[in-house]
Amino acid sequence: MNARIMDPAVTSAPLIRFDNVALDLGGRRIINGLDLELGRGEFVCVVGPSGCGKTTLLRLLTGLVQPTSGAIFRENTRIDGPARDVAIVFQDYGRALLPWRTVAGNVSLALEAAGVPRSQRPSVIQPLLQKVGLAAHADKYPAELSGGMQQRLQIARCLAQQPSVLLMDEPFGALDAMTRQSLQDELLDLVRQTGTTVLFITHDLEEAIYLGDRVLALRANPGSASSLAQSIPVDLPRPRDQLSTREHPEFLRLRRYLFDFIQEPHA
Amino acid sequence: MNARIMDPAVTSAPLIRFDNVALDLGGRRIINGLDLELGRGEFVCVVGPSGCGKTTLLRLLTGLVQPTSGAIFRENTRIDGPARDVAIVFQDYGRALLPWRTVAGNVSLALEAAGVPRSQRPSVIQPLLQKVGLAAHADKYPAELSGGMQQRLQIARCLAQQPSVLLMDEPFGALDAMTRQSLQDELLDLVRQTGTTVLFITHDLEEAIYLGDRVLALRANPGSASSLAQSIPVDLPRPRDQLSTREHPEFLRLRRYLFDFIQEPHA
Amino acid sequence: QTKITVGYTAVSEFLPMFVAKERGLFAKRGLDVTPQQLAYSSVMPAALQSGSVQIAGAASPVLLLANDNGMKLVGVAGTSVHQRESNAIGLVVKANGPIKTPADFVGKKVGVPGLNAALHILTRKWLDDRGVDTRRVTFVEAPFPQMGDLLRGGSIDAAITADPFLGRIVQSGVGAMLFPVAADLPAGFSNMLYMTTDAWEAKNGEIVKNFRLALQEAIVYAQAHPEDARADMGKYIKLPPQVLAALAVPSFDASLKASQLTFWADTMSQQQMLRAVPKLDTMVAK
Amino acid sequence: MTSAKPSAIPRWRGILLPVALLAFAEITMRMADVQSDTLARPTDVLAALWRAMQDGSLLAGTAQTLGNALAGLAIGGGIGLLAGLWFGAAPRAGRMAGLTIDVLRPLPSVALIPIAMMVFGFGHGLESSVVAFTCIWPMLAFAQDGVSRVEPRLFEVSRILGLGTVARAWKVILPAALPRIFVGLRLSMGIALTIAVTVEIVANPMGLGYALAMAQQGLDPALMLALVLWIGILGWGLNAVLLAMQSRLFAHRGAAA
Amino acid sequence: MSRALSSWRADRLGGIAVLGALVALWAGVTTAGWVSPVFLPSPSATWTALRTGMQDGALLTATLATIERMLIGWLLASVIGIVVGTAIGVSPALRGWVQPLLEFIRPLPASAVMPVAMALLGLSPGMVLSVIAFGSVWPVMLATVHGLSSVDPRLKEVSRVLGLSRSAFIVKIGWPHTLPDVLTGMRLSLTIALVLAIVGEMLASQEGLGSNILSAARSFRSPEMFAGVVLLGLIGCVSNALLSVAERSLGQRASAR
Ligand SMILES: Nc1ncnc2c1ncn2[C@@H]1O[C@H](COP(=O)(O)OP(=O)(O)OP(=O)(O)O)[C@@H](O)[C@H]1O
Ligand SMILES: Nc1ncnc2c1ncn2[C@@H]1O[C@H](COP(=O)(O)OP(=O)(O)OP(=O)(O)O)[C@@H](O)[C@H]1O
Ligand SMILES: [Mg+2]
Ligand SMILES: [Mg+2]
Repeated sequence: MNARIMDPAVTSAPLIRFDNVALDLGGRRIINGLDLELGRGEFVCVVGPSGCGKTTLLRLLTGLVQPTSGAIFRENTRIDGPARDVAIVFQDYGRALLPWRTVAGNVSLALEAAGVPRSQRPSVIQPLLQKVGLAAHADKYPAELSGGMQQRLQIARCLAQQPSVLLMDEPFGALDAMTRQSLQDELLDLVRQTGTTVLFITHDLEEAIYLGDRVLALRANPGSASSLAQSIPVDLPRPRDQLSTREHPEFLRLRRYLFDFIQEPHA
Repeated sequence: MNARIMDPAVTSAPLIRFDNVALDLGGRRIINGLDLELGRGEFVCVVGPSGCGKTTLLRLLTGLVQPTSGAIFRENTRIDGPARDVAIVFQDYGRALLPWRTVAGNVSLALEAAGVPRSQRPSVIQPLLQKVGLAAHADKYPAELSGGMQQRLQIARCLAQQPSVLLMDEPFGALDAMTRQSLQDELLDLVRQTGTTVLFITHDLEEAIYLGDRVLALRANPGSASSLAQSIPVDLPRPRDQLSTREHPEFLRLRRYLFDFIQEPHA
Repeated sequence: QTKITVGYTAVSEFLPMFVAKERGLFAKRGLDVTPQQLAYSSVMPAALQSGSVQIAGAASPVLLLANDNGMKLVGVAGTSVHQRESNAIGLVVKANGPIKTPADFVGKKVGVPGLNAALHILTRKWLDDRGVDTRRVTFVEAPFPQMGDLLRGGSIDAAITADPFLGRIVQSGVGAMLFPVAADLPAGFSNMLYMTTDAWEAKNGEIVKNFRLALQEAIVYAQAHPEDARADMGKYIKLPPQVLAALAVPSFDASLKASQLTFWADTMSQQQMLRAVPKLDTMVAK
Repeated sequence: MTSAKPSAIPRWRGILLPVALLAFAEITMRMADVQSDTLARPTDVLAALWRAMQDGSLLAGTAQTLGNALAGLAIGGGIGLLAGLWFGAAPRAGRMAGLTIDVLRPLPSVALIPIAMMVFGFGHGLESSVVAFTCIWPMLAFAQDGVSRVEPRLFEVSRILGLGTVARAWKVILPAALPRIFVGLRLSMGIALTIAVTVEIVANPMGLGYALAMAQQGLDPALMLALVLWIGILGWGLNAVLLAMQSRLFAHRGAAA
Repeated sequence: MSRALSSWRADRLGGIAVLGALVALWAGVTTAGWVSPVFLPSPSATWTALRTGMQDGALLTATLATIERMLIGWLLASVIGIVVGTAIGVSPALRGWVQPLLEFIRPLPASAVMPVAMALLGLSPGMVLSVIAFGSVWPVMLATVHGLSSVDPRLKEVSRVLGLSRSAFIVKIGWPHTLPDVLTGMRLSLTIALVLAIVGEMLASQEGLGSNILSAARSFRSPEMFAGVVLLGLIGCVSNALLSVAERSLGQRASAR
């Protein structure tokens, strides 16, 4: 499967390249020997056991943490800090919101950072809140929102950044199946329209297959092996559809494959 | 289906009874006309759209919030504050941990509250951490844990309370499929051994069916209707098994039923 | 009219200035004097230096100390000279307390209104003259109004104080004036004086002369009209009327001569307060 | 949820204790018939306060003292706040400055007043500069501490969004650290008033402190204590204003750490 | 690890450099003659005075006396501040009763309180200690109250659900959370205690640095006075360094948030 990474179509112009990246945290090796390339506009999903380093991988990509060894490149320049067009949906959504700003104010923050004039902000904020289903709650404060609503608010703020790289850490984890499906489709729409590159962490294997062009499986405690256990291409037609795609034989095959894959130990 | 609530076998000795409970938050009605009974040792799962009031329902049961009207009884005495044998796994796991205590220390807190002598605590903490897969991380601080690890830590602390009523708010939301399944089975084991009554919020319909004796579906914006849209009994044999139960025809039927149910609007 | 501000503290030594101001004796000489009361005379040098006041009234030792430490100040006029028959100052001891003779002061606490200020120096001198080792006496800074309470409470055993506080302490029975120190000190030294910086004096010699002349005229007026003078003082020193009426008035002398400072120079040198031998001639304006 | 806000507590309860203390003082002083130049009966004190209010001297003195205290607070508090934000956000700068701060902080006003007087002479400058110097430290300490305790995730959010330094300080760091900054502000406010009055007592002939020193030297303990009482009332009022601001500002901080 | 260590050392050196720059500024101001040496002596004159004072031992004794007074007053203030602050912090009822009184006496300047304290307590060392404690209790108290009120509501719920008693809540959740605030408060208190120790010594003529500074100031001996001031800075600096060490060992755990 690793052959896929070497696929010339992708390598010809990789947007992001991990070059033998390793990271230690608290004296332990969390990420090891990671070689990875993400193509422009690619939608890559990441799965792996709890505590295996998925969040850490995302943080490396933001430039918030620097690798202990190896390097990460974006368009051949080394990533050494956050860039404004790389957005991240944090896993701990509650912490990432400004408690003293309303729902609208939290989204506005991204626009303020981008220098959008005050008069134009409402016209951006309103449709975004609509999209994530918070339009009726624009004047609430984060403490008055349910967990899922906070999570959606964070997503809205990230979208307001109009990122060209979108990093999402279990963004739909606190959402019910219905809301989740509609946001999945919103996301796919957005990606199709804007060509955004997405790295998407999820524990829901079906979600990973439904959304991704590729699914990366990470292994915990890599030891001397690479953190990347598997890279599984998803050859499902786009645009995808909640009903037909999920019934597609390839979907079912991949689901089984992935399920079996994570069942076996990868020490 | 509501007939089930009136089922004499359950009503004969309901452990907990909601009597026409309503709750307003921020000037809005969140929970309305809730009549509900939980039998002793019953495992009840709650599903519903994001922001519909699931968390609020759990908080009512802890006694942390009081209903605006109506009353909640436990063994015929009104619940007017937290009791030590009612444990709750909060949805925002990160905020519910003491950042200055290690993993072991956080679990210890519950034992200290219950007056367990210092010498006996390690013998309780160690197996619990084992159970949630954190034994190797006993000396870490919450900030050094991944999201899923924090969530499991909170579960361990709740179990240390040895509760007779266990309230769980999306307790496995941040866990990968494997870890989740093993914890589901741990939980079922525990409930079978101790007869704990469980109210379990989840967005994963399969999880709800796999675990529960009954699945409650809540509706958002109840208006003048009751918050409780449906109460669906789960007639699957116990002990349950990840493979056979999930392939049981009744499981598949319920899954379909529930999925269809939440698809239709319930205004 | 030249505007000048003169700093003073709440003592009757400054009566001539108040009279000169109220009776127009400054104005007659082209001076528009604004008396400015300050709580402590220790800030006078800084006030002079910053130009907040042009002339400051303070006890004579301030002049010597400032000059000794490199700040060039000159005395421009005197207020009064010491008279042995004056009983405006005195050492009061706790009534029925342990102090009966000068030797009893050893190991005791004595309140002085300001450390290293005039009354402190005089007390030390007085004790020295009586053979008491002043290093074994503890001196405590205590504002005049609090001396009575401190004596009563036993925090201090004795205090050097001045009118009107002296009278109040004795009359309330808290303390007894055992030693009218004034009688034991040589007459003729300058009590308090008006001073300014040498730079200002050099530029404003005329003003200084007029200031002194006005004070001299005011002294003559005050001797002729004691009640009016006291009334003038009441406008600048706020005191209860009965206290004001009982206030002892020293004998004034506006002319300031270097010889009036010799006593201080000797005493302070003796007490090792000065590092250099003071050049008294340069410290007095012509 | 139902934890009482300050406004939910009946106001009169807080008044009760001081009134009881005053009544106690009045009774003991009447019984012991104290004659003193520093103590006076509460009733005499209140009478003196009333007189001072009527002849306008209290108002004028209050305006001067408050003006100086607030000006000093604004300058010193501002410096402390900026430095605190900076040192909090850049711990290395904070560590470098730490030594100097620790050395400067205990500089007593006796050393400062003559120097300030050199520069400014009597008046507003002298007083507000000394006040400013002392107000720097509590503000700095609490601002620095407040910033260093801001949820680290919020720093990351502001970096990810690409907020500029000023925007980051103004929109994220400052609001997040605000509750602690308010503690610093309330402390500084009390200190500002304290120092303003002290400077007036010792050196600066204006305001309430000067009036207090004059009353003391003029053998009027009733007026002196009336002024002390009034200073207490002023401080209490200022603090009440700050608390009111605080509860308005932080009304929605349910989830704020 | 070693990189962190060497950067620590770099910061330490940087801190000394900043302090050196300050001393250089001081030297510059005095050689340029902007301020009369009567009020601001040159660093070298101060150094000479410091050396002579230390050689004859009197200065050292005075310094030790001041340090002792400062420490006792500070400990007193810290204990009172934490105890009262905790009581107010966890009990809204108590807050209603006593907070207004506390807010009233907080802004009273020591120099205004001192005459009353002297009249009541005399010039005893106890009076000085109580004035020190009175003045330096506020940072600790306010910080404690704030710290307790800023405990995450979720943690308060956790403690209720676990059935922690109120005292267990204070010890296991309230104080650990509040620790950094309290330490900041104590750090401020320490310098206030130092300043008040010397003010108290000045006003009550207890032996110590304060009396030394005062008597030097009264004799216009600015080098001796600034020798005292430098010693104050040194005490402030050393005590803060010790506090930091204590803080780091205590806060090792808390910092892991
Ligand atoms: N600051 C830190 N210090 C020490 N160890 C850390 C730190 N942060 C994370 N770790 C460790 O790194 C590992 C990976 O953490 P990470 O958050 O990336 O996991 P994850 O894959 O996102 O897990 P989850 O699905 O539970 O969120 C964990 O074992 C964690 O204990
Ligand atoms: N303190 C509050 N003030 C006002 N409204 C609130 C408050 N807390 C919750 N709400 C509202 O109550 C509703 C229910 O919230 P709750 O947290 O119970 O939802 P939930 O079902 O748990 O949702 P989720 O699945 O997203 O966690 C939400 O619409 C929320 O906006
Ligand atoms: Mg994670
Ligand atoms: Mg919820």
